[in-house]
Amino acid sequence: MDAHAAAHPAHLDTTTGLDSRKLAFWTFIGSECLLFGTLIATYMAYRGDSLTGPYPHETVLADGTLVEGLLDIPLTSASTAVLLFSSLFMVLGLAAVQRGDRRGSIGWIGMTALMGSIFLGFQAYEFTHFWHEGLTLSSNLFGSTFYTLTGFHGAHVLVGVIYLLTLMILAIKGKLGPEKSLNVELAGLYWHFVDVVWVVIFPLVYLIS
Amino acid sequence: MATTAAEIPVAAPPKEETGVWSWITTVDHKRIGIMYGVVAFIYFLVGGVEALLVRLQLAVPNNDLLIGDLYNQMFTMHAVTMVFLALMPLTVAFFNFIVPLQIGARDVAFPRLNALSLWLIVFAGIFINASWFLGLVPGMGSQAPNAGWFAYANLTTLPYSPGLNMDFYVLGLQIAGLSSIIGAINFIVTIINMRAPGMRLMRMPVFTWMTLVTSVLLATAMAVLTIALTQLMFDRLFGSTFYDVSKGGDPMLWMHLFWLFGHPEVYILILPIFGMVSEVIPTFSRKPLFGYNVIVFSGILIGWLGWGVWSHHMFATGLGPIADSFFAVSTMMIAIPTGIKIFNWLATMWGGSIRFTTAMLFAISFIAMFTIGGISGVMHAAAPADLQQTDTYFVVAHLHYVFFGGTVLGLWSGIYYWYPKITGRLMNEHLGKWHFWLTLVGMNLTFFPMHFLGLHGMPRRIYTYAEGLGFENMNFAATIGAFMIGIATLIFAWNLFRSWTKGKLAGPNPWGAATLEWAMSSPPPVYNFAEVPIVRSRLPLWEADATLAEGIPHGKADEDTDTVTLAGIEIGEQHYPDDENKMSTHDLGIHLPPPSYWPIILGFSIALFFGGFIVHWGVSIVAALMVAGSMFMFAFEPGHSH
Amino acid sequence: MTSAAHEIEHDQHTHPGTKTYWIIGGILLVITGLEIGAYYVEEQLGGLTVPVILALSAAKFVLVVMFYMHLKYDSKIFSGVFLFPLTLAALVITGLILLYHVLHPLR
Amino acid sequence: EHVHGNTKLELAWTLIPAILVTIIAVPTVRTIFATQPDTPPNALIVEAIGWQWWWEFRYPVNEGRDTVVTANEIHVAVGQPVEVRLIGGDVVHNFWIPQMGGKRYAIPGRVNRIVFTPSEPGVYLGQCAEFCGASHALMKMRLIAHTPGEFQEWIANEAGPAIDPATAAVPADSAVLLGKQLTVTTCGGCHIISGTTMVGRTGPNLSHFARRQTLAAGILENNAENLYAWIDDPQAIKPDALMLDLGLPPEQIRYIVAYLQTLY
Ligand code: HEA
Ligand code: HEA
Ligand code: HEC
Ligand code: CUA
Ligand SMILES: [Cu+2]
Repeated sequence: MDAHAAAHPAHLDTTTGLDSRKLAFWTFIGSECLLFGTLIATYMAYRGDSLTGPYPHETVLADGTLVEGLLDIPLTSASTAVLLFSSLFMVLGLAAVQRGDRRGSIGWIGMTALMGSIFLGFQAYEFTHFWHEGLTLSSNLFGSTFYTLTGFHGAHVLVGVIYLLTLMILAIKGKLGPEKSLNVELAGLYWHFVDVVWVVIFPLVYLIS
Repeated sequence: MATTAAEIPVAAPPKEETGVWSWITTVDHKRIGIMYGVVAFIYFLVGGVEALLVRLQLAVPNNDLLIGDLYNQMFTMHAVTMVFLALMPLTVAFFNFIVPLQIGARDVAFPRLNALSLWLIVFAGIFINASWFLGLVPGMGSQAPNAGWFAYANLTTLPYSPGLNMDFYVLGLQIAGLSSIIGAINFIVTIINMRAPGMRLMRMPVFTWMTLVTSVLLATAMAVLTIALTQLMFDRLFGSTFYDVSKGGDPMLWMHLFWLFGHPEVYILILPIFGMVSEVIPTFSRKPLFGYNVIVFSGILIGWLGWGVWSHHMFATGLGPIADSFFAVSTMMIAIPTGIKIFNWLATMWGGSIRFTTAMLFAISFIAMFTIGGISGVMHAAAPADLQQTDTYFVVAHLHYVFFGGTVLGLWSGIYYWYPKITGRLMNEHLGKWHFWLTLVGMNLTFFPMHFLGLHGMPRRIYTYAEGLGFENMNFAATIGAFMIGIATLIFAWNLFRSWTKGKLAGPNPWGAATLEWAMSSPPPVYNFAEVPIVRSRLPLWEADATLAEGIPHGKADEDTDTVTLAGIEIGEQHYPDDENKMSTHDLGIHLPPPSYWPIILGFSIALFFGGFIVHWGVSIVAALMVAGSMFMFAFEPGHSH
Repeated sequence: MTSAAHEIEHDQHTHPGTKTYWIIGGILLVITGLEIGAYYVEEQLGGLTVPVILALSAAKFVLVVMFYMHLKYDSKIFSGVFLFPLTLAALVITGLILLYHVLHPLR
Repeated sequence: EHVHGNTKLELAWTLIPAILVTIIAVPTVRTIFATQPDTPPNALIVEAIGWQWWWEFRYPVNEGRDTVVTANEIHVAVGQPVEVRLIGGDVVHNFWIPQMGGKRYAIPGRVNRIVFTPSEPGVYLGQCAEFCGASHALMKMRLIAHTPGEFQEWIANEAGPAIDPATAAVPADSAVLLGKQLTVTTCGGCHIISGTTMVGRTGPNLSHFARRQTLAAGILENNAENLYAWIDDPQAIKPDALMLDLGLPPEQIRYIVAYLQTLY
């Protein structure tokens, strides 16, 4: 053992002392940056280029009439706050797991998943509402870029919720002790990243008109 | 994960399994590397046969071998096969086999994900090529992708490409892209995290360095392609309007996104080669690489600059003078770091005692041919001149000088160089020389005249040309040249095949090379290093002994006994002078991850998911469930770290 | 698994505690409120609206990444593998905005 | 001995390419700006629309009229600058007449421009250079540079209505009259011949078709034999061509050919 410690000053098993899975997650998140970056770039390039409505924001048509925008800022503000809270609960969940606090782990991770689900609920509501207002994937550029961008994000949230529920089940079974806290940390990284993507989408799509 | 488990007392290293099933379930980076190589080489032959058919059609004017759409399928599949199914996987084969050995690791960081990458690319290849075989279905023609390798929208949207052709392209590349991203993440982590003690970043072999840079490009650029493909796929399948002009969609967005991926992609195909020749040239010049630091940094710089030049493929699209100027100048700037590399390789050879092995010949010819391709690239970068050159055979000449004269020649060099490490046997040098000279002459005969064809006004991607325009002779010469490459490739294939069992035994370090992979037996044992080496210099096999011998020592192969010595010491049993700092074998049980069949099942499910969009959406739903299920099994499989 | 144990030890003396998390959460909420506020007083802010909203969301981004994702306390290598692609993504977005909305000679 | 590098050398071969690149870059940027000028004041403006797999040309856009519509042959006068406005009718095409300078894409939803000034009268070959589908190889065109006088004559004739065999100075034979009838009824959905009831814009305008040197986007000489073959089976000549194979009986095709050949 002593020889090991000498040869690997930081950790036993990797050159840098960093956990390989954590490094992989960060690298993956880096790759996701370009995935969402390209979606956002497309949204921004096509911004305001829809030939027909429905439009995201209040728009004055060529003939001078004013049409309402589709986006519902108060509603989305609420769902944005929900997602922010989920990030807070996520770190609290991680702290609970690290403490070995089983009830805390179950509770906070569960709450995070719940917040994610509520966000998805908001999004499902928003999508159906827009759909009824006549915005489909094929109605105009706004429809295509909006549904693709927020849909990709929503799909990530969905995966995250499933991921968190899996961890919650492990916690309930008592299989998520402090020695497994890395698993929660990784889920957290993913979750926060998805949150942070929303932090970018929200102003670009909803607030800036 | 792989190099620990000191608690488990394992006496004997695990025996190597044999049989087909052991290959299908293997997670050993060396076997995965070999499979990558074999599959990719087969696809090289397929892409080559497609090229030969293209050349046959163009051999004489007004030919009628492949007319219209069939020709278009042929050249598109030639390019798609060569780029995505042959050359990229071939470089990945080397990442797999060589990089863990070079950094003294027992395997890659995530062996099962590595296997997943392999199976994904295998299925992607099968999927894309299945489009040919729809021609066998009565009443249906072959449905291979037919809009060129960059598949410009809106030609590729449903109204203008109603067949399945572009669905195969879009979905197939999605699978291939996934394979690349997963593989890239794996290699980034491996290189950062799995290096042997003492293998500092600036001691890493250049090939490992370039693998790292390439992987970063892959992990980022492929994500851009993924989204572009998704948009096109949504347009085709779900009626979105990204490229629907009647709804305001802009075909130029596709061009931007494709080339945002496409230009980093061409560097993805050349940077690993820069790494390979940086190993080959010093070895056969018996001199350390000249300007190691500069070579590494210029490689990083090329990767970075490569992101800021994409619109040089779009000079004729009317971006306006400001954008044109920006992209022209940024493109030209890449000539500087690339030139630096070229000069450093030349300086490495300067004054060295050069051995003209086949590997070295290919490496030297790589420098020459790539420089020609690079110079024609700079000619393209001069935007006003490019307005004449673009979309003509001049571009075809440029791209083959860099792809064939660059990537392929470099890969062949790498194969001759590392083949003995991989198989334990040397390739036949006599056949190798034939292969080399035929390839070199053949490629110049094929591709050099294309410069002039382009300047004389022959557009690319035309299935026929009229008589009397002055294109006849050069096209005929190109076709002859292509068949010379064909013959050379057959010789090569035979050499590869025969040397596997009949080649001369190589021993650990037949070339007297300096890097770690040569410190072990050939082929290496499953567990690679019996004990994790401690690295003290950039050229461990040369400089460990530098104190013992004058100047730079180099390995000598003893023809009779098949042993190799370096400055009087057998390299296989190479020991470092200060043994006490080293972990001893007794402490170290070797724990290798068990084989797993989840990679191939997961890979198949993913491919099936995408394939379902062509067959029936129900298939995709079932496949999605399979993906989810096998991901859980994958994640919770015993014997692997979670 | 020793490494996991080590990880915890490591975590405890470098990562912020739950109190910090709550405080950051509060700040995030306030900034979000400001963002939305900026949207409603767009008329008054005029040309400043966009920069203000972007600056506020950038602040949120940084807070989440630094504290909730621990980048501030973690190895520089993680920052590297994240920030490089992030920069690229930002450049890609900026590039396309420039090409489409500033240089756009034809549209 | 141990040579790992040499700072002076490294510096030298960084600087040399850097200088070379500068030497190339400066004139490149200059030329980029010089070759994308504003519309010259006296320019002839021609609209070029790329279709799978032929070119439509419309003149003169700058006089507020859109009277002359022709295909596959762009007529210009020497000495007068020409600005071609490029539009993609269906997919992306690329306008290229090598001797008139570089290429420009014709992109759907956008208008591109290219400016050149022909100096010598003559016929210049050109083609579509961007891959645009099955018959991209057969999407050619030619530029015909006239002396100014000749050009005026040409455009005046183009602007007039198509010759009507019924009222022509030289009385036409019955084949031509029959041919006109057939053409108007069977081809009118896709082609236009001015002065008739034909309305189609899917195919090239045929009002003065007989004056064209070539047929089907520059791939065949415009003569009776080729015209017959084209109408008989367009796809045999041009794979996947978008003109319908109407399956007309041979004598009808011959009548049509006879009529089309009168359209000066
Ligand atoms: C391995 C792949 C690879 C590589 C490495 C390169 C390298 C370069 N390429 Fe190439 N390129 C392709 C693959 C590649 N390319 C492909 C496939 C296409 C066509 C795609 C398609 O349309 O299908 C293409 C097309 C292409 C175009 C678009 C042409 C067109 O369609 O109109 C341009 C334009 O600028 C270009 C430029 C360059 C430049 C400047 C480099 C530089 O990186 C080259 C730098 C190297 C050197 C310059 C040589 C060594 C340097 C010296 C010895 C120093 C001294 C020299 C000088 C100062 C000049 N390339
Ligand atoms: C990526 C690498 C790559 C490689 C290695 C090659 C290799 C070759 N290419 Fe390719 N090519 C491209 C990438 C590549 N190409 C790309 C990207 C395009 C652009 C496509 C587009 O426009 O979209 C292109 C386009 C292209 C064209 C232009 C088509 C057109 O515009 O209409 C031509 C024409 O001659 C051509 C020819 C060749 C030839 C002769 C080879 C030769 O070097 C091939 C040599 C190999 C062989 C000859 C195989 C030998 C094997 C046998 C003979 C074995 C047979 C045996 C068995 C069945 C077991 N290529
Ligand atoms: C479905 C629509 C369609 C119909 C019906 C049709 N054409 Fe065409 N025609 C086209 C198109 C499209 C082209 C351009 C083809 C190309 O060059 O790729 C064309 C080209 C031509 C040309 C060549 C024009 C040139 O300048 O090169 C002639 C002549 C012609 N058609 C005559 C006819 C005649 C005569 C008929 C009726 C018997 C007819 N066409 C019916 C669509 C049609
Ligand atoms: Cu039109 Cu090619
Ligand atoms: Cu490029």
